[in-house]
Amino acid sequence: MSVISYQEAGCQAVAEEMRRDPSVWALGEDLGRGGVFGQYRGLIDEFGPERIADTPISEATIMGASVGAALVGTRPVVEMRFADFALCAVDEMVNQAAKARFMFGGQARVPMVIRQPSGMWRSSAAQHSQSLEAWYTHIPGLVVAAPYTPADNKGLLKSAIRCDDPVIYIEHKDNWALEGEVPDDDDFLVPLGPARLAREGADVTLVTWSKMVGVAEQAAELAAEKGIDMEIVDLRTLWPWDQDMVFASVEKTKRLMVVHEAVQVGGFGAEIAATVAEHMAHVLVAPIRRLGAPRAPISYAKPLEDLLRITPAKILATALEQMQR
Amino acid sequence: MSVISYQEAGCQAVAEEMRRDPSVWALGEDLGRGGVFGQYRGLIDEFGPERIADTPISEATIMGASVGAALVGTRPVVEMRFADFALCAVDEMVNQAAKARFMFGGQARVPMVIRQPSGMWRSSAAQHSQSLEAWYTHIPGLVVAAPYTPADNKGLLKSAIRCDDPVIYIEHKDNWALEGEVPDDDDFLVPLGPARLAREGADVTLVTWSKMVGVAEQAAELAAEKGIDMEIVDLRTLWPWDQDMVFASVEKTKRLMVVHEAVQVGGFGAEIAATVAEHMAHVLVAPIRRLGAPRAPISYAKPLEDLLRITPAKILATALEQMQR
Amino acid sequence: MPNDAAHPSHNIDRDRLVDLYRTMRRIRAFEEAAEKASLDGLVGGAVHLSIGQEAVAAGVCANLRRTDQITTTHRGHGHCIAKGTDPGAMMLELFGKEGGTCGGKGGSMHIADFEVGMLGANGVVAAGIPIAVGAAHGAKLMGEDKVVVCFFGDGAINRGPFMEGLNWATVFKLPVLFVCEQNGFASTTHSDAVTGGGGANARAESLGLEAYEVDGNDVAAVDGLVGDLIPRIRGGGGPMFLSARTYRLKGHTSVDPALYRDQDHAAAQWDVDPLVRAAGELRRLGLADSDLAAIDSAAAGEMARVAETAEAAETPALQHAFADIQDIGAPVWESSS
Amino acid sequence: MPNDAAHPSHNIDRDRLVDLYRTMRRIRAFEEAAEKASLDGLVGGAVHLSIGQEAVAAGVCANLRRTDQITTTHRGHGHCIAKGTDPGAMMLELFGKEGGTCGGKGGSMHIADFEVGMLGANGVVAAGIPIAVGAAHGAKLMGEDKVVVCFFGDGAINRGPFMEGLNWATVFKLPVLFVCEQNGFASTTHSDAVTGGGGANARAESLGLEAYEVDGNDVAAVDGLVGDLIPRIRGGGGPMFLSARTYRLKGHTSVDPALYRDQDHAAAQWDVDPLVRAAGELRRLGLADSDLAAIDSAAAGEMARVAETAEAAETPALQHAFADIQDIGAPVWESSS
Ligand SMILES: Cc1ncc(C[n+]2csc(CCOP(=O)(O)OP(=O)(O)O)c2C)c(N)n1
Ligand SMILES: Cc1ncc(C[n+]2csc(CCOP(=O)(O)OP(=O)(O)O)c2C)c(N)n1
Ligand SMILES: [Mg+2]
Ligand SMILES: [Mg+2]
Repeated sequence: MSVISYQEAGCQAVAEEMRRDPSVWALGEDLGRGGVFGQYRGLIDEFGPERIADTPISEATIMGASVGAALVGTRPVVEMRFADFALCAVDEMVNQAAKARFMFGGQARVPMVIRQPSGMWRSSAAQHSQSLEAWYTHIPGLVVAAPYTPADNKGLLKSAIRCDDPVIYIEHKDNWALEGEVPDDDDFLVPLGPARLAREGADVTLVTWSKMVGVAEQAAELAAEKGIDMEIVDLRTLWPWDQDMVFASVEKTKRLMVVHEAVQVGGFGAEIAATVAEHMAHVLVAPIRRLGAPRAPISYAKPLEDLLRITPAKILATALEQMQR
Repeated sequence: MSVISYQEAGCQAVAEEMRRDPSVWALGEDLGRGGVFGQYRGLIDEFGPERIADTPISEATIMGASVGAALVGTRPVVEMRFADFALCAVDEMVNQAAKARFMFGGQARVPMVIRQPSGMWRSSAAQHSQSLEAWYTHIPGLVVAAPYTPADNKGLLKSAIRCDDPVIYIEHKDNWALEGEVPDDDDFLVPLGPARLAREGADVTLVTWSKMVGVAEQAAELAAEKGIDMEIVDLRTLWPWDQDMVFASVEKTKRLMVVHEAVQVGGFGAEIAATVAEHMAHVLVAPIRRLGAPRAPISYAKPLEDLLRITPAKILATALEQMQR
Repeated sequence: MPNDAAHPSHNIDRDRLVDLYRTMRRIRAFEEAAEKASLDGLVGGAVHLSIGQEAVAAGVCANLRRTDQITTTHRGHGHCIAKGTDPGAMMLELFGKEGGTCGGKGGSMHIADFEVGMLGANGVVAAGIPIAVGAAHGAKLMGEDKVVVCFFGDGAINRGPFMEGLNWATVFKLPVLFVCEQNGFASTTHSDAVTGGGGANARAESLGLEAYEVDGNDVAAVDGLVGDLIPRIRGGGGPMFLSARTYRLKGHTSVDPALYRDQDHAAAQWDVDPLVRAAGELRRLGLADSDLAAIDSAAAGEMARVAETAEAAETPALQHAFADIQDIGAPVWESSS
Repeated sequence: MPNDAAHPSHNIDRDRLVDLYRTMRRIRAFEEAAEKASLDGLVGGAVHLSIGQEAVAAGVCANLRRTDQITTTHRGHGHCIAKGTDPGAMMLELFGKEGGTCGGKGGSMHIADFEVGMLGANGVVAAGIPIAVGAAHGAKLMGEDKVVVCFFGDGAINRGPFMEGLNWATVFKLPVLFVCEQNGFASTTHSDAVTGGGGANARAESLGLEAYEVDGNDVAAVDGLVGDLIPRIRGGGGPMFLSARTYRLKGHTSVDPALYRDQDHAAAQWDVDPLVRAAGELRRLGLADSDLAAIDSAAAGEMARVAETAEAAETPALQHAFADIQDIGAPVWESSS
């Protein structure tokens, strides 16, 4: 175990997998200088410019070439820099990467990881702050991961690199500096799929992922002071998501809140809420609640940007309301 | 009133609005020959090649140039040919069209209509069959419409062209030939927003849109034979959606089923189901049900393609199950 | 920049031309059978015929090894056959039947055959370009000795990935031959009307590629020129570009009568049909009419049989609709559903 | 193709050069104030400085009418000021304050000022290209007499929309001047290292545009050349292309020390700073040092004041976070939430 940052954890994951498997490589803009967030720092020294490839500003071809390179047996780690820029490469992600295995009748696989730094961070405004994970959960053929802890960022990224299908890998920009204990073991993997019980509690189930796990943890402290014992499920992987853990938790607490930074309308919280409503309506003692952002582009000015954030206070208010029932 | 097809209705809408407002124009590939589905048939004769503009195969720039042209005061009708190809222009739709008004502090407007023929149609396989309306409902700044009847296709398209914000306009490819009564009146408009009560019923509320309205109507016939009286809400506009009509219907029937052709996971049905679960759990006597496609790319072979379709039988089975409660 | 090297047909060895002719004839026969099946309603999805363009497919692929790879487009039957894909499996695919190249899940626009280096047709114009470039990039990283040929149409050169992909190939010095089939049309639109500047080759040259032009209806010329280029690319000469002037003798799809074309001009193009030209050349080289007829009828027979077989074949087992999506998180097939 | 027309500085009228110098100095002073505010933590979002590139903005925009329009990029302060945007409103925008060009909702990367024809900066590289082209397309459809200038960097020429947009401008014969600021870098990457072939101008020419090069640090040269081009574009001469060789004297953003550059080379570039050069030229033309100093201190004073004002200004009323999204279906602001 070492205490390292989320960013270093991601960097280690790539390094270890590149050492282990010569077919793994990374590509994107400015990777040679460590990537915009330092998440490739030093890798070029060990692996050279062929395997840590600086690309032109050509998102469509960064993505499309990775599909081709994956089809012939390499394992590209695709850096999109900001999730927003992946929108320049959607045909390649959705029509090509996600569908090639199926359309070609299983003849080929598309093992690629698409790293998409997401979320609000330092007044980045409408084109550099989006959280679009819900989109990818809707697309057959894609795995979607969104880790919160440094350990998960290492273990899930390693699993994503070993995965034979395309993985949308969402790192939250506000998490880069977050520190935590991370196993040093080269073989430390966190499997894609299972959620992590971030906090055990008896009264309300809060399902969330990515940066919002930390916000939920703060909210749980506040709630505890009010005598409310929140259980927090950190999904980690959004597709497939851990229905078993969520259902078991809701069975226990009889209350569900889903929290995410993304816009609430059409967010992935709707899928979880709908699924629980379909299957567990009989156990619920309070209505399900979703907390997501208003359907508004993200403002630059901090007080306006902050308005779109889910805060511990909002979560607490929702929990208090649910406990009225 | 005349009986015309869904396709002709769309064509009429464009023609009437172009006559009315010289700033309206249409652009896309092959529009001069009427568009791939005939939805611009004859328009070039009346309006000439400047206003019915044949473009290069440059989806990103068809979309991006339309944003520019809208910002300076024209009203482009953007033809994407297949909704799948709009994936080549997502930055332009989502980062530009949807956000410009807001990011620029309201200085400018982006009045454009983005026509996206969608859905399964004649063994078109994985890259020509997608229904991605849910994506656009998640994006602040976009209006989303998906008409079913020929009359709605005329009236909503006219409203979309007059709308000062970007409208994602989803026409179902399997609807082109559908005929129906359509008002001849040049000023016939169907407002964006309100749903249409396609069938009144007392027992189960079925919320749907686009081609699935017809399937739901067939299901309602079958259900009626079993003594079940289904109410069908044709949303027509997905964002904003008519929560009032849906809530009122659920209040009456106490049962909700949401049906769409798109993949169920992360589909717009989740939003409706979640919203109803949040606000109306107390009135429901049966669990909410969603019927959408399995999370699978769409197969070419017809029997496999058909497996992904929602059928009247599936709807009926769900209604029967809901009536057990 | 090199250009338009002269490769007169009469330099070609007769046996080689016979082989090329046979390939072209098999492509033609395949597509005639596919066209008929489509018009008869036996093929569900769209079918884009390359009738008239066979010399490009045959002439290019004759110079590739089995381990070399290609990507193609919606109009890719010819490239597949020329690269070695079994027409039987292709026809099953068009019919949406079990045993199709993609198990019936892809159809005409998604034929792929990785065994022979056919990395996939594509339903999205120009989408194959970055994929081809990436396949070459992957091969280079793995130290494999491979050339990738990327086929696309004259309409595709107006999509961004065309430029991005060519630039990428130059920057990373990848072993790719880009082949632009200039058939004059992009769907119902004249390609020229929506293409600014000097066209494909000018763009390619501006991006640092050697760019060549060839009469794409002269199979010997295509073969000869590509025969020069491929070894140079294989030897590390970097990506190269080839424009092949040809003509789409049929409509955009099998059901398109293509009335938007000058009908006289279109009719006249049948006179320079690459098969007619190659047959003429073979006769000049002394091949007997009976030998030509034998090739023709063998091809027709083969393709009639594959169409018959395809018609009679079973549709895929339903559970394949749920197979090969992804290892985790795929829907579970339930026979009851 | 025409190229590199000689426009020696000494042909320029002194008064005009004084105006250009003043514009450049105001841009410089604005950005120095912005840089300081950013380093002091007063500006929240990313700030991309065009220090060293002011001659392009000044020289191009001096030839535009108020009704002409421009689009720019993440590095667009200079273009905005040169086109007439009020630096006070711009600084308020950087500070995220009420009264900013976008009401504080956009920040540095999204400044727009439609009143003066500034159609928006952009946070997405190359995204302004199709928008500029569309603005010109719209003007043409409406019969308006307008030129659109589209500014972008040398990194942007590798994105697909660059090619698509230029092709579009040629095909529809639109009145656009594309201006590529060749500052040598795309973020931390040397642009040359990821750009194949002959670069921006070769690409533009292949797409049918007349393409010119200019010393982008020589404001008189830029002004002279653009002064020739704009009337030709306005007169229906079709789209044209201009590459301006310049240098980004600062890092990619205000917080980037740019250690990835050859530090000696970078330091030497300050000697050919366009302001230094224009000042030298003005002195040669007889302008007194005191006159130059007066311009400099007026600019510094102006920008110090706008920064002070911006610091003191109010943040936007919260309800603006919910305003100007869309007419129907926007979230409703509730002061309690
Ligand atoms: C991105 C995209 N836009 C539009 C289409 C529709 N489409 C299919 S083929 C075609 C014409 C392509 O022309 P070209 O590249 O010359 O190929 P050809 O059909 O002539 O072989 C078009 C527009 C598509 N498949 N993909
Ligand atoms: C599509 C996209 N990809 C990547 C980025 C990140 N990015 C911002 S500026 C920049 C470099 C742009 O270089 P250039 O076009 O030369 O402009 P300059 O910064 O030199 O003015 C990059 C890569 C982006 N904003 N948009
Ligand atoms: Mg063509
Ligand atoms: Mg640059």
